[in-house]
Amino acid sequence: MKANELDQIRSVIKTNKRADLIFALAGFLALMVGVMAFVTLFGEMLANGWERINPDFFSNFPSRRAANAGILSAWVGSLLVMLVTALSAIPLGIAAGVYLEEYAPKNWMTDLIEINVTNLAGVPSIVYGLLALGVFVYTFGFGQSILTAGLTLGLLILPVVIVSTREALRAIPIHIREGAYGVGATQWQVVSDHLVPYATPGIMTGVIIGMSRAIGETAPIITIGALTFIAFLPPSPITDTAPFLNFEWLFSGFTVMPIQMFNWTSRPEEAFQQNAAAAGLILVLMTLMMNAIAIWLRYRLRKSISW
Amino acid sequence: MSTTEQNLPVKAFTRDFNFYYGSFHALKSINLPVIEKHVTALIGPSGCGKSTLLRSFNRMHDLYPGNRYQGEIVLNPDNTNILDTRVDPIEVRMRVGMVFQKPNPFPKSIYENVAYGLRVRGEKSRSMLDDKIEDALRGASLWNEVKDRLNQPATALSGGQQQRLCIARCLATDPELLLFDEPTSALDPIATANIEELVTQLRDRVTILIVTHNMQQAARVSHYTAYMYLGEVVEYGITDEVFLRPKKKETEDYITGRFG
Amino acid sequence: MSTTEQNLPVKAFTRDFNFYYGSFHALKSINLPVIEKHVTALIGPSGCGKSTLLRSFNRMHDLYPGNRYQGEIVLNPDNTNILDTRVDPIEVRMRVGMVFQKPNPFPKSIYENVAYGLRVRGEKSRSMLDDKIEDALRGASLWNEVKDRLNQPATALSGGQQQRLCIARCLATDPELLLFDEPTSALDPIATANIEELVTQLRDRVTILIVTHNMQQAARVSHYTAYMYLGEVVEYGITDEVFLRPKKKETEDYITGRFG
Amino acid sequence: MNSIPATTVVSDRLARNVQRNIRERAIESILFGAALVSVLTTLGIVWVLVSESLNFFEHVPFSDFLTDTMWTPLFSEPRYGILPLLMGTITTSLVALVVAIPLGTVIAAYLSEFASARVREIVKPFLELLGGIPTIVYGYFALTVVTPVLQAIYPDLPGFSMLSAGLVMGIAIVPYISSLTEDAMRAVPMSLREGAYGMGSTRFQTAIRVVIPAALSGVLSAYILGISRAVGETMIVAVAAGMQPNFTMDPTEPAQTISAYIVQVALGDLPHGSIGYQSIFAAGLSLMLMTLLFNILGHVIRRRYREAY
Amino acid sequence: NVLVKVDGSSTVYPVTEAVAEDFQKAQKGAVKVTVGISGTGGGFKKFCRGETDISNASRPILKKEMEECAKLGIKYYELPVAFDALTVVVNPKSKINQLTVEQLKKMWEPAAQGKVSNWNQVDASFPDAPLKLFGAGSDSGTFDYFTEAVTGKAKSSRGDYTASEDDNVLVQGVSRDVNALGYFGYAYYYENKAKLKAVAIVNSKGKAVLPSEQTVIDGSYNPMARPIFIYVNEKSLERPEVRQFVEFYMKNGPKLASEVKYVPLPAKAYQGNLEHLAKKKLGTVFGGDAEVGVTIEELMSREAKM
Ligand SMILES: Nc1ncnc2c1ncn2[C@@H]1O[C@H](COP(=O)(O)OP(=O)(O)OP(=O)(O)O)[C@@H](O)[C@H]1O
Ligand SMILES: Nc1ncnc2c1ncn2[C@@H]1O[C@H](COP(=O)(O)OP(=O)(O)OP(=O)(O)O)[C@@H](O)[C@H]1O
Ligand SMILES: [Mg+2]
Ligand SMILES: [Mg+2]
Ligand SMILES: O=P([O-])([O-])[O-]
Repeated sequence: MKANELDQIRSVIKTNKRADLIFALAGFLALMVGVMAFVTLFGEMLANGWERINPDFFSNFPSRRAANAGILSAWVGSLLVMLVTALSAIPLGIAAGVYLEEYAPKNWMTDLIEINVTNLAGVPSIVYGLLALGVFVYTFGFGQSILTAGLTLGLLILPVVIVSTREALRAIPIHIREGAYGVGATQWQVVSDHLVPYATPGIMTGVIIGMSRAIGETAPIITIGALTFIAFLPPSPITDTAPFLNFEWLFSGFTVMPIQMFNWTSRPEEAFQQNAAAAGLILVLMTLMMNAIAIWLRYRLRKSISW
Repeated sequence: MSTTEQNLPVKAFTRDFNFYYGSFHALKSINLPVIEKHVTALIGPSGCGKSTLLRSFNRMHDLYPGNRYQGEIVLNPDNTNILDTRVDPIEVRMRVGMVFQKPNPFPKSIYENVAYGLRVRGEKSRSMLDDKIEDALRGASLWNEVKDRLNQPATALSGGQQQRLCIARCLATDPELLLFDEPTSALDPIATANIEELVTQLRDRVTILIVTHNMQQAARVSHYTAYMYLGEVVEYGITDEVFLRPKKKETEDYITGRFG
Repeated sequence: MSTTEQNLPVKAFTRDFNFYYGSFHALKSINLPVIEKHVTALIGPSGCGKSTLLRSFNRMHDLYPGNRYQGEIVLNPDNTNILDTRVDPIEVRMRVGMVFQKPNPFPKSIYENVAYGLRVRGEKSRSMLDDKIEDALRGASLWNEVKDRLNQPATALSGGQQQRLCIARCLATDPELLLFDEPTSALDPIATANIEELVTQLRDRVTILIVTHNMQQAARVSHYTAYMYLGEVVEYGITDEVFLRPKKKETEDYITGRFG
Repeated sequence: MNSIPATTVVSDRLARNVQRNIRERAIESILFGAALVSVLTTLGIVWVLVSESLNFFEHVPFSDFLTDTMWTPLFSEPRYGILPLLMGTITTSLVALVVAIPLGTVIAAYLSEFASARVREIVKPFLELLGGIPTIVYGYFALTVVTPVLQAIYPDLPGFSMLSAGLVMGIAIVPYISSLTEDAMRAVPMSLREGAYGMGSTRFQTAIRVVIPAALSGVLSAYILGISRAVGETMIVAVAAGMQPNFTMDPTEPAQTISAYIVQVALGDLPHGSIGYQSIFAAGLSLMLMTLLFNILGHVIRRRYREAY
Repeated sequence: NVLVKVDGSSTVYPVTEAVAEDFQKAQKGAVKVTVGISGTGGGFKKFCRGETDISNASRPILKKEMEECAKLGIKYYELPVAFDALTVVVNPKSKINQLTVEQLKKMWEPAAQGKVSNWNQVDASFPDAPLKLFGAGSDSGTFDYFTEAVTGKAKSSRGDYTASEDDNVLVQGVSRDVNALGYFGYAYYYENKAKLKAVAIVNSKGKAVLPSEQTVIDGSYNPMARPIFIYVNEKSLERPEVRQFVEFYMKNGPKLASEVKYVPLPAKAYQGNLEHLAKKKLGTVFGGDAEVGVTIEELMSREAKM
C-alpha cells in the first residue's frame, strides 16, 4: 500500500470518527435527559412528601385533617385489588399462553387469538375502564367494588402475562421437549412437569411488570367510579370460624393508592399536597420495587440459563 | 421372530417406509432391519435423512404438524407396526428410548432426571425408584461420579456426563430399542471416547440404532452399517464389509472422503 | 521486505503472538507467515483456535470486552504491527477484509452491499461507484447473475450467491489481505465448488488466509497450510508437503482421520 | 411375517389411548377457554362501546359528530363535535412523539452500539423503572414542575397547555420506545455487525447503515407502540393539558383529549343512561378506532419489513 | 352489614366527609360510612334508585329527579346543612376588583364562545388583555348553580374554558395567569387566599360584596351564596345506624361546616331539621325549581312553614 493511500484512509477515518463522537455525545445527553427527568420527579416528591412518611401515615385512615390523614384504606385497597388482579390474570394468562404456544393448531382461530392479544396490548387503559363500567358495573351488577377493579386490571394486564408466558416457553429449547416426549410423557405431562416450571421465572417477570403497571393505573379506576371517602377496611378475607374464608370483601367499596393521591391533590388545603406527594412517593417506590424485582429475576434467569 | 439371512433375530425393521416433511419427500422406500442386541449405524452426508429415519422409530415427528409417515416400521417381538393409527405414539416412545445430539438433561436434579421416565409410567415407590436409578446410572457408567450428589442440578454436570445422564434416563425404563442421534458430536474427544466405550458395553444388553457423522466412530462401535444418500439407504451390511469392501461407488466415495 | 527461506514476499506475519479470551489462553506463541498473493490455509480440529487467529488479523476481537492480544502481527509493506495501541483498528480493517462462515449480506440492495465499503471510505461519485461495483462483482464471479437486479435485496439471493456477494463486498475496497473463515461450511456442494473456484482465481490477485475444516478443500485451494492444535501451530509448510509428508505425528493422525 | 397393509399416518400430537386422550383433550379445552378470554374481552369492549355509541347516535347526527367544531355535550345547548377532542389528542401525541422518538432512538442506539455492557446493564433497568412510574405521578410533575419551567422560558404560556402535557408524556414514553428499539437492535445478529466493522465502519456507521436498517421492523413497531400509548394516555393530559375542548392544534393552548374527556366525565360520575354517559362511550369508540388503526399499521409494517437477517 | 352509603355533590362532600370521619371514630368502627362524589345530579340518580341512603346536594332536588324518586316510591327528608359562597376569583395581580352579574354573563354565556376573548369586550374599562376562563366541570352542582345564577339557565355556558372537577387545577390555573378568571366553592378560595383574589359581586341591591361568613349570613352576598343539603331516604332512616349518623350530623354540623370553610346555619336550623325527622316532614320546600339567591332567612322561614 502506498503511503498516500494510507494517508487518505486516515483522513477518511478522522471524519468518520468525528460523526461517531458527536453521536456518542448525543446518546449520552439523551440518556441524561431521561435520568434528569427521573431525578427531578423523584426529588420533587421526596422534598414535598418526605416529612409525612411515618408509621402513622400507613396506619391512619384518610381524614379531613391533613396531618392525621393516612393511607391505610388505600394500601389495603390496592393490595386486595392486586390480589384479585393476580388471581384472575395469572392463571388465565398462563393457560392462554400455554395454549397458544404449545397446543394451538395453525389455523384462522389461532391467528385471530394472536392478533387479538397483540391488539389488546395496545388498547388504552381508559377503554378498559369503559368496558368495566358497561359490563362489570352495570351488566353484571358488581358495582364499584374490589371485584370490579381487580377484574378490570386483570384483563388489562392479561396480554402482558400471555406474551411473557409465550416468550418464556419459546426460550425453552425444543430438545428439552423432545427429551421428555422421548421417555413417553404425554403433552400435558410435558407442559406441567417441564415447560411451566422452567418458564416460571420468565412468567413471573411478566406478571410483576404487569402488576406494577396495574397498581399505578388511575384512569380505569376513576372510570368505574371509585372516587370515594373510605375510612374503613373491607371485611377480612380470613375469618376465625369455618370455612375461614369470606368473600364479602370482593363486593366492598374501596380506594387505591393512585386514587387517594388524586383525591388529595384536589383538596383545597395546601397541607394535603404534602400527603399527595408522600402517597405518590410511596406509590412510585412500590412500583419501583416491583420493577426492580422483575429486573432482578430476569437478570438471574439470564445468568442461570443453562440449556 | 423374524431373522435375517444369517438367522439373527430382528428387533425392528422398516418396510417400504417413506417419510414426508409436508410435501418434501425426505425418506424414500426404506427397507432396513435392526438386529437385536447389536449396534446398527446410520452414516451418510449431511441432510441425507439419517436423523429423519432415526426419529421415525419413536414417532418423534408426531410432535410437529404436517409430517407424514407411509409404509411400516415393525417392532418385534409383537410384530407391531408402530405407524398403525391404532398404536399409541406414547406407548411407542415408552418402548423405544432416544438420546439426542446435544445432551438435554432437564433442569432438575440428577435423581429426578433419571426418575422422570419411571414417574411418567406411574412409579411412585421410593425404594423401587432408588434401585432403578442406581442401576440405570451404573449402566451409564455414571454412578461413581454422581452418587454423592444425586440432588444437585443436572445442568452442573459436564457435557459428557450430561450425555451419559441422558443415556441413564433412557436405560431406567428398560427400552427395547435405543436410538442415538450423533450422541458425541457436541462433546470433546475424551467425553466422546467415554460414550463410545459405553455404547460398546450396552450393545450386549439393548438393541441400538446410532446416527453418526464420524465414520471412525461408526467403524468402532457398530456391527451393521447403513449408508444413506438423498433419503435412500444406498448400502446396508456388516460394518467391516461396508467400510472395507463397499459394493456401491457412492459409498466408496463417501468413505474414502472423496465426497462430503 | 521480509521474505521466507524461498525468498517469497511475506504480506503479513505473527511474531510470538498470544491471545486471551479473558483468562483463557486461546493462542500460544504463534509464529506464522502469510505469503503474498498466495493462499494460506489454517486447519485443525474444532476449537483449536483457527477462527481466533484469523480474526486477530483484522482485530475483530476488539469488538468484545475482555479480549487481550500479546505479541505482534505485522502487516507489510509498511511493516506495521497492527496490534500496536497506536494503530487504529478501523484502519486495519480497511486494509484487511474478511468473509465469514455464514454469508452476512446487509439487509440492503445488492448494489448497496458492494458499495458499502466504498461509501464508508467517503466515495460519492456515482460513476466511480458503478465501475468499482461492476469490477468487484465480476471479480467475485457474480456479475452475470445479478447485473439485471442490482437493486433487489441481497437477502433474496441463494446462500452461495450471498457468500460471493460478501466476497465482492470485500473486493470492492481492494483489500491487501483477505480472510476467510470456513466460507463454505454453510453452503451446498455446488455453491462450495463455486467458491473454491473463485478462491483459486483470486489467489493471483490478493493474499488469502483461509480457515477450513474440510481437508480436501485445504488441499485443493491452498499453497501453504498451517495445522493448529490446542492453540498452537503444530506444523506449517507447503500444502502438499503437510498433507503427504507431515512431519508431526499429530498432523498425520488428524489428516488420516484417525482423530477429530 | 404377517403383512400389514401399507398405511399413511399423518402426525398427530395427541395420544390415542382413550382415557388419556379424553383427559388430554379436556385439558386442551380448558386452556383454549383461557385463550378465548382475550377474545371475549375484545368482544366485550366492542359490544359496550358500540351499543352505547348507537344509543348516542340516536340523539346525535353522525355528521355533527364528525364535522362540528364544538364539544359541549353536557351543556344546556349541547354540541357534539368530536373534532376538538381529536385535535387535542393528535396534538398532544405529536408533541410527545417529537420528544420520544428521537430521544428513544438515540438512547437505544447508544445503549446497543456504543455503551459498554456494564453501562447497558445499569442503564437499561433504570430506563425500565422510569417506564414503570404511574402516569398520574407524571401528570403532577407536568403541572407543578414542567409548566412553571416552561412559563419561565415562555411567559405567555398558559397554566395548562398541550405543550407541557405532551413533553412530559414524551418523557414517559421514552422508556417504551428506547427499550423496544434496543431489543430490536440487539436482536440483529452479531455477524452483521462483524460484517460492517470488518469493512472498516465506525460504530456510528454500523448503527445507522446496518443495524437500524436490519432492525427496521422492530424499530417501527416500537414507534407504533409509542404512538398507541400517546394516543391513549390519560392522566397526564387530564391533569396538565387543561380539560378544555379546543379546536386548535397550537400546542401552547390548553386542550382536552378524548381520554381526558372520559376521565372528566367519569370523575363526575354521570348517571347511567344519560346522553352524557353515552357520550363517553362514543368518545371511547373513537379512541379505540384510532389505536386500532395504529395497531393494524403495526401489523402491516411487521409483515412488510420483517427482519431480513 | 352496618353501612351507611352517601353519595352526590362534591361541594357537600367535605362536610359530610368530616361528619363521617368523626362519626366512625365515635362509633369505634362499628358503623362504616362511604361517601362518594358523583356530583349532585349523579347522586340523585343513585338515590332515587334506592342505591344510597343519603344524597349530598349543592342545589335543591329538581322536578325531574322528584319524579324519578316517586316512580320507585322513594320518599326523603331534605336537610339543609350549610351555606356555601360561590367565589369568583382572579389573579392577585389583576386589576379587576368587582364584577356585576351582567358582566359575568357576558363572559360566560354560550354566545360568548369564541367571541368574547378579551377583557375589554366585557367592559370597555377593563384592560386590553386576553380573557382566560376557568370553571367547574359540566357535571357538577356548582356548574349548575353558577350558570343558573349568571345566565339564568342551568348548564347554559360557553364551552371554551378550562373545566375541571378538580378545583385545585382551577386554583393553579388562576394563580398562574394574570388574565385568568375562575369560580369555585369558598373553601378553595379560603385555602389559597395567598395565590388568589376574590372578586366582589354586585348584589341585587347594587352593592359590591366580597364573600365571607358575615356576608353570607346577612344575605348580602347574593346571588352567589347557596344552601347545601343532604337528602335522607325515609326507609333508610329506619335503620339505627342511619338515624344515628343523621343525628350526629345535625349535632356536629355547625362545628364541622365551619371547620371545612363553609358557613354554618344558625343553630336552630339544625334543631329544626331534627324536628322534621321526628315529625316525618317529607319532601322539599323548593318545589323542584332551580332557584338562586335564597338567603338563610328565607330558607329558615320556608322550613318553618313546612
Ligand atoms: N422439519 C423439517 N421440515 C422440512 N424439511 C426438513 C425438516 N427437517 C429436516 N428436513 C430436511 O430433510 C432432509 C433430511 O434431514 P435430516 O435432518 O434427517 O438429515 P441428516 O442426515 O440427519 O443430516 P445431519 O447430518 O446434518 O444431521 C434434509 O434435506 C433436511 O433439510
Ligand atoms: N468468545 C470466547 N470466549 C471464550 N472462549 C472462546 C471464545 N471464542 C472461542 N473461545 C474458545 O477458544 C478456543 C478456540 O476457538 P476457535 O473458535 O478459534 O476455534 P476454531 O478452531 O475456529 O474451531 P471451529 O472449527 O469449531 O470453528 C476454543 O476452545 C473456544 O472454546
Ligand atoms: Mg441429523
Ligand atoms: Mg471457527
Ligand atoms: O359536586 P357538585 O356540588 O358541584 O354537584
